[in-house]
Amino acid sequence: MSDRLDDLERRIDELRAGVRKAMRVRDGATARVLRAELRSAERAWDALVSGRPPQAKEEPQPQKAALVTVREQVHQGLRLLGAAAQPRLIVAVSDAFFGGTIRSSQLTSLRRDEERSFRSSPFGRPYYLCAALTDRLSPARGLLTLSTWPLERRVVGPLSPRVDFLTCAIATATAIEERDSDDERALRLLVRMARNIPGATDGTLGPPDPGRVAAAARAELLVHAERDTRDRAELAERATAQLGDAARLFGAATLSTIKKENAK
Amino acid sequence: MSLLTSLARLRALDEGIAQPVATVRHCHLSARPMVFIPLKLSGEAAAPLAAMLGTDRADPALLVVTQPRNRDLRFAWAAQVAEVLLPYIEGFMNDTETVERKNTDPYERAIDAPQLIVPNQGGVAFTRLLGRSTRFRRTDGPYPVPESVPLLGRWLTYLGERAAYPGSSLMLAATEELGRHWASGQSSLEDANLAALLAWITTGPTDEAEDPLIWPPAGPATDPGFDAEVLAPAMESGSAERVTEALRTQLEPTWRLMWQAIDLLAALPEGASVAQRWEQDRGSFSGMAVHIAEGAPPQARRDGAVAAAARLARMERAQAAYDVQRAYDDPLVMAEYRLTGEAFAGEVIETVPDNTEGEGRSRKLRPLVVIKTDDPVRLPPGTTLGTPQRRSQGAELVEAAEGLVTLKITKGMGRGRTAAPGAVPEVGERVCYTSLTDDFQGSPALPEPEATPWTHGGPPQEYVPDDEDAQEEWS
Amino acid sequence: MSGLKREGDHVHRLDALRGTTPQQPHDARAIAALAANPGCARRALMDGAGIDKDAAARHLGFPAPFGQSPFAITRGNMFEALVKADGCAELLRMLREVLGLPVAEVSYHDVENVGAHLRHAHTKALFDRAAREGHDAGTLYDHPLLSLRIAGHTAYLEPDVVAFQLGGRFHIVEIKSFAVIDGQADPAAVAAAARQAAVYVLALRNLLEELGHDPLKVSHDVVLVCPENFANRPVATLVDVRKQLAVLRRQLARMTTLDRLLEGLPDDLSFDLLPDEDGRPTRPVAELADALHRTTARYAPDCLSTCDLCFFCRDEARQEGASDLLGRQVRDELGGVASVAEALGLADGSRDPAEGQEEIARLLRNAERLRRECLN
Amino acid sequence: MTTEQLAPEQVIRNVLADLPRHRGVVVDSPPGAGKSTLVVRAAAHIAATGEPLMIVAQTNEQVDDLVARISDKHPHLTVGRLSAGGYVPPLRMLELPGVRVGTRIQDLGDPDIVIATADKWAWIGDRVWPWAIVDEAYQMRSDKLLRIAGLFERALFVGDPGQLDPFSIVDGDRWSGLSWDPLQSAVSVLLRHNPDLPVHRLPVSWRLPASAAPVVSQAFYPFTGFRSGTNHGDRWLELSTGGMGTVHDRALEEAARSGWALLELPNRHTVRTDGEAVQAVALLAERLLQRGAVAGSEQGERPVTADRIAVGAAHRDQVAAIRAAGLPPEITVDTANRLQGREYDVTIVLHPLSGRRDATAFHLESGRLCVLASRHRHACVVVARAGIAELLDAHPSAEPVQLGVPVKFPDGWEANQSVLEHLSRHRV
Repeated sequence: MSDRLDDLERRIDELRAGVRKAMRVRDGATARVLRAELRSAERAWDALVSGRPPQAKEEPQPQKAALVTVREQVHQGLRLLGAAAQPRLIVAVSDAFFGGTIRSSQLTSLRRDEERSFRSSPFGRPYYLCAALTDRLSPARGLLTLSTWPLERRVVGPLSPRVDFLTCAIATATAIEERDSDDERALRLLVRMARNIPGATDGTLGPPDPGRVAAAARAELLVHAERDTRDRAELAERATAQLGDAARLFGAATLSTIKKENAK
Repeated sequence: MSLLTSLARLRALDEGIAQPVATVRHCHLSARPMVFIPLKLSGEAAAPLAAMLGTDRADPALLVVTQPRNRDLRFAWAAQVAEVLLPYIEGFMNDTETVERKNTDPYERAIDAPQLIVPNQGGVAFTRLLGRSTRFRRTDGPYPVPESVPLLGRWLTYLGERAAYPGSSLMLAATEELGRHWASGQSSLEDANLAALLAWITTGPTDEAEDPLIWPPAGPATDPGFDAEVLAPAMESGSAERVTEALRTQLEPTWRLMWQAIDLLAALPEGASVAQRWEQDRGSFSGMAVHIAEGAPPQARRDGAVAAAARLARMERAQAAYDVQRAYDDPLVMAEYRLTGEAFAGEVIETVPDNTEGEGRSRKLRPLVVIKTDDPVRLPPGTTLGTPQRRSQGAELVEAAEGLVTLKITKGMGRGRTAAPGAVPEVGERVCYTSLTDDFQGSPALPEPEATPWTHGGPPQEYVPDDEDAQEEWS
Repeated sequence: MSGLKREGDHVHRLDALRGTTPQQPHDARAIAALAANPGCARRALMDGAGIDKDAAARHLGFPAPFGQSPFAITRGNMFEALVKADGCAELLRMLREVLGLPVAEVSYHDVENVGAHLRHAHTKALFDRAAREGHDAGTLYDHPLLSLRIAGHTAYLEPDVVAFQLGGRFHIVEIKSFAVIDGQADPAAVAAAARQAAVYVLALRNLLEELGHDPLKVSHDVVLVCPENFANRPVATLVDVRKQLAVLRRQLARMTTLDRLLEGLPDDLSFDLLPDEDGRPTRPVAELADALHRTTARYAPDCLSTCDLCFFCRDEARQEGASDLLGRQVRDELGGVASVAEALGLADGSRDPAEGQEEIARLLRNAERLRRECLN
Repeated sequence: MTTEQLAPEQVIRNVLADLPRHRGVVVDSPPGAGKSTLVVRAAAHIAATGEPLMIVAQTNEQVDDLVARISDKHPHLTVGRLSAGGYVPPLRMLELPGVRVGTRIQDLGDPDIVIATADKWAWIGDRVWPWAIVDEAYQMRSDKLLRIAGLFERALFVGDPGQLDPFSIVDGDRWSGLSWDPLQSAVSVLLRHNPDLPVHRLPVSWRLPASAAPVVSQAFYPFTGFRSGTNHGDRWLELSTGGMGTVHDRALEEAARSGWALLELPNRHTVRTDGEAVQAVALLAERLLQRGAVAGSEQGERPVTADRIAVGAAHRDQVAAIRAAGLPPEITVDTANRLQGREYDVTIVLHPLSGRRDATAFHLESGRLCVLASRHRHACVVVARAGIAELLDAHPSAEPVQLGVPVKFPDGWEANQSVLEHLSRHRV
């Protein structure tokens, strides 16, 4: 056993050296081959040390996920926030309020799946997780929205990122108040948001008062609301006028993407 | 660096082996040094990755953070480091000697003191950062840590600052000390690579020293290739053993180098003033121990106006003394001053031991000594001189011309009408005199911090480590 | 314009030097690095010709010792994402603190919303409008695409963000993931960031000038955003890059006056790597090495942290037994003496000082005498 | 002419007027702009109010010089000269009316004005003066100010921002960015904590001739600037005996004619104590004496005697080498640091970058060149090897940047460039 281990270790060292040499001269091909061998050797080593049979690393599958799908958890998150949001925020909310189990990485493919499903059977589902639309009506990178929202809420003008952030902050604060949650994760999320809203904290480091956060956010929201509403209305109009159903939900392809499409 | 050192480097380059630039050891070397090799996670300010440390070359402790981005694991690691370092440090506190002082109370000074040795300046800086990131932590409140952690932080901070104190040996960087004693045939930049420098000193230069596959970097930064190909996968695999083993491969070679460096330094005879400087280190160490025992707050984030000025004065004083002492202890260092004409050595060819100056009561004994030297003397008449051969002696240059220097001895030749035996060098004796002298007057008092004047922002608010310090979230 | 014509000529010559090798685009880091060792003709020529020094070094068998850890890269991206998250919430907070940005100023334009080929034009349009209409036009501009003329070629640059603040002044925002601890950061890292930011400032100033606006609308104070202490929380510091700007202008001016260097070159000289279809260099190594050796380098140990070719040039210096190996200071102390053997010869008297070497010889002999005396 | 002189007079009035209004007043004084005159004026002005005044200078020479000036201009004032134990006062001072020298305040009686070096003041305690004048405040390290600031209620700080910054033998990075960084100059720390103190500028240099003021002003005071108090023609330098057409003679003639000369030696990398350059410097000084230079100015006409000539260099070993080249002892030979605040008719300068292959921050420090190029009333002759332009051109710029440390201008590189460009027009 132990000499088996020694052999493995020697082999692993050789392979590692090989890979690093290859990388130093940027010989990707060789590196890839060696890496593959290296991984299996390493798995074998792990197995020997831990006495487990070698196996590919499997994702821990928490039972909760079985009950609520990723899709549904994102839906919950967005419903609570009530504005276009980035995956990391959605994850944080789902984690803080719904004991969520999703990770940002799982959301990347989501939008494409939704679009595919929509195109195969339009409006076949009660709701779709879809894109926010830029001033070019193209999908805004890394922003998720709900198909059930009015277009005005799903387009982003210049002020919208800030407005949406404030909206999300208000929603989070309110949610904490309603549940009067003292959940560590929820409070940490609120702290993160609060310190970026003028007047939301009283300067101390303790958890901020949700009421105060919401009030502060509303106060700043007032400053931007009028102009943002105008911009969004105008964008929404254009979207309605220019886009078909699918594009309205998932965004119009930009010139470059169209090019790519044609290239295929 | 002087032409003398440059010449040594040229010689080293030519002969393919490092050349001595010192004839004695200028740092204290503990009988039981604590070797400490920290590694940090690339891209993070002070995220510890691992450390190999210990006082027994045969049995180093390897402490690893298997998931460096996990705050709890980091503090757990800091606690483990504390378990090794604190007992070592505290081990020196109890053996003390009582030191009497003029017009103030006597104090207790440790007989011996801890000595932390890291591979390079990077190691020192990282130690200071570790200290900074742990000394303010609280054992209660939001992100509680084990009691030992903030205490460790204060000691690491202390040692890290002491490393910047001229002539102190409480914390040494191996490459620095080696570089102080040997000149390699490479640039001082390249000397920062421990493996390379040691190769120059022992076997001669080798490009292997720059191959991270053969000699992993001595830290605190790891080799990017290692990060990408070994460490990252190991972390993903979630196997603690694998991460640990991976890091062991990066630390063990350096561990061996460190002890090799220590042996090399130990082989040199100790300089005459080293013990005296170590005594100050011991005093400082005891002072710190008392400071902590009395429950003083952790070191402030940065020096206040008064603290800064006080520290600067201490450091300048120490630097000046260190330079002089090194020259007095070591002819090869003194040679640097002989080269620039601030010192000269030669043979005594004539003396007038009973020469006097002044008349009647003001009549003073001023023995004259004439020295023949090959050194270019660039000292004006009247310059005060000292000599390594008779450290208590004071002299004054009378004139220097055509390789002949006349000087008169002004102090340290005894009270009597004639010079005390041995006070005046004999004809034929080889002597060295220099304008470098170690008589500095103390620096004048500074205001109390609470009396900081308006020119410097007025009295600072009392420093209390606040929650911010303690709760600073670690990511 | 004779100036243009001249530029044209030497651009032609530089392209010839590069041959079939595709032009290596200058990014901000590369441009900032032009000042690293201006005295080095080899480097100036390769940069001017737009040769990928890293590729060349690898092909020559002297791969550069640089590399970035995946951890550092991830950390960098994570931090940038954090700063820009939630409509740049963190960034707005800092701009409000540091520059007194009014609460109303929050509008955000992501230039990347348009296809890559349109980005530069779109950037121009946006800044033109911003410069004309003042603060109503916009506050934050993400992923703008700027450009700068380097030795006759256009280099495209992507600053992390550009903040535009009331008072009609643009500020470059530079997001870096090295930590600012108790108000201080690694001075070398800050300097690098400042040099890089200076490139953006200059590019943006040029852009405004082209558009007929006052270039000084771009502030020389850049906003440096770094993680504070040991937390992930970003903190902003203003950094005055006037000195870096001055240096940059000097270097760009030198780039357009490579003529002096080019004139000295043999006509058949070429740095061509002869890349095959998948970009791998096929030029015989010896031949390429020989070509490089025909240009004069100015190696100094500092190159080890600034130039991809450092190991190649260090090796060359070793072959020549040049005292440059030991560093600029040693080189200067040796006065005119460039070679190790020569210096040692003068020291031990085995070589007579050439005209003008008398003093250094005297000093070296004296030093040698002292060393011998002390060592035995 | 008179109108030109009015302006500085006005500045001085404004300074005096500001004194009672602010806790501190700063006066920037370019080379030879009448700093000492201002100090003496202010001293008398304050003494006239009957309130005691302390004056702080940096060196014993500066202190002695001020004592002499004050008792010369205001013999009725009583002045106490505090000194350290070892100090031997020059005889002339002991003869001055109303001046007493002592090592303790008590020894001085109760004079109107007490003068000492900053180092000496640091040992004085338990008394507070309503007024202080700090001279050469830009050369004073802020930790020295910290030691003595408790001694006075309000102070006038006078100094030349263009000269060398204070330095330390230890590395001070740990304090950089702190508003009270002990290695910063007294003035910069003072102003960082009291940003609204008034800062006045003396606009006219009485020392630098019309040929020099614009050059120095543009290179080293790019933002503030100053002008010469004299016009072209007000100052002249004449070599009474004819030359022999040697480069040295021609250099001196060029200097006499234009106020500047660059004696350029062939391009070569040399050791610091470049024999040829040292020889050239020595020869120039010697020839200058031999040719019986006569300087004429608003102060009348006088021969340029050895004590009116200074030779400046960057390093101590260079100074030693030049001394060793056998100059008359009356000629001052010294490093930039020690030439600060001094004035001569003609200066001969060994360029800090001469014969070097690379420049270090030390050699590029603008203050160093500024001191060397601004000590003269009539002419400055610079000795340098060719190739400095190339050196500057090849200079790598990778200076580290400390957060929170205000950028210092002028940039040494630019300043060197600008001076060199001017000198090239006076090359022989």
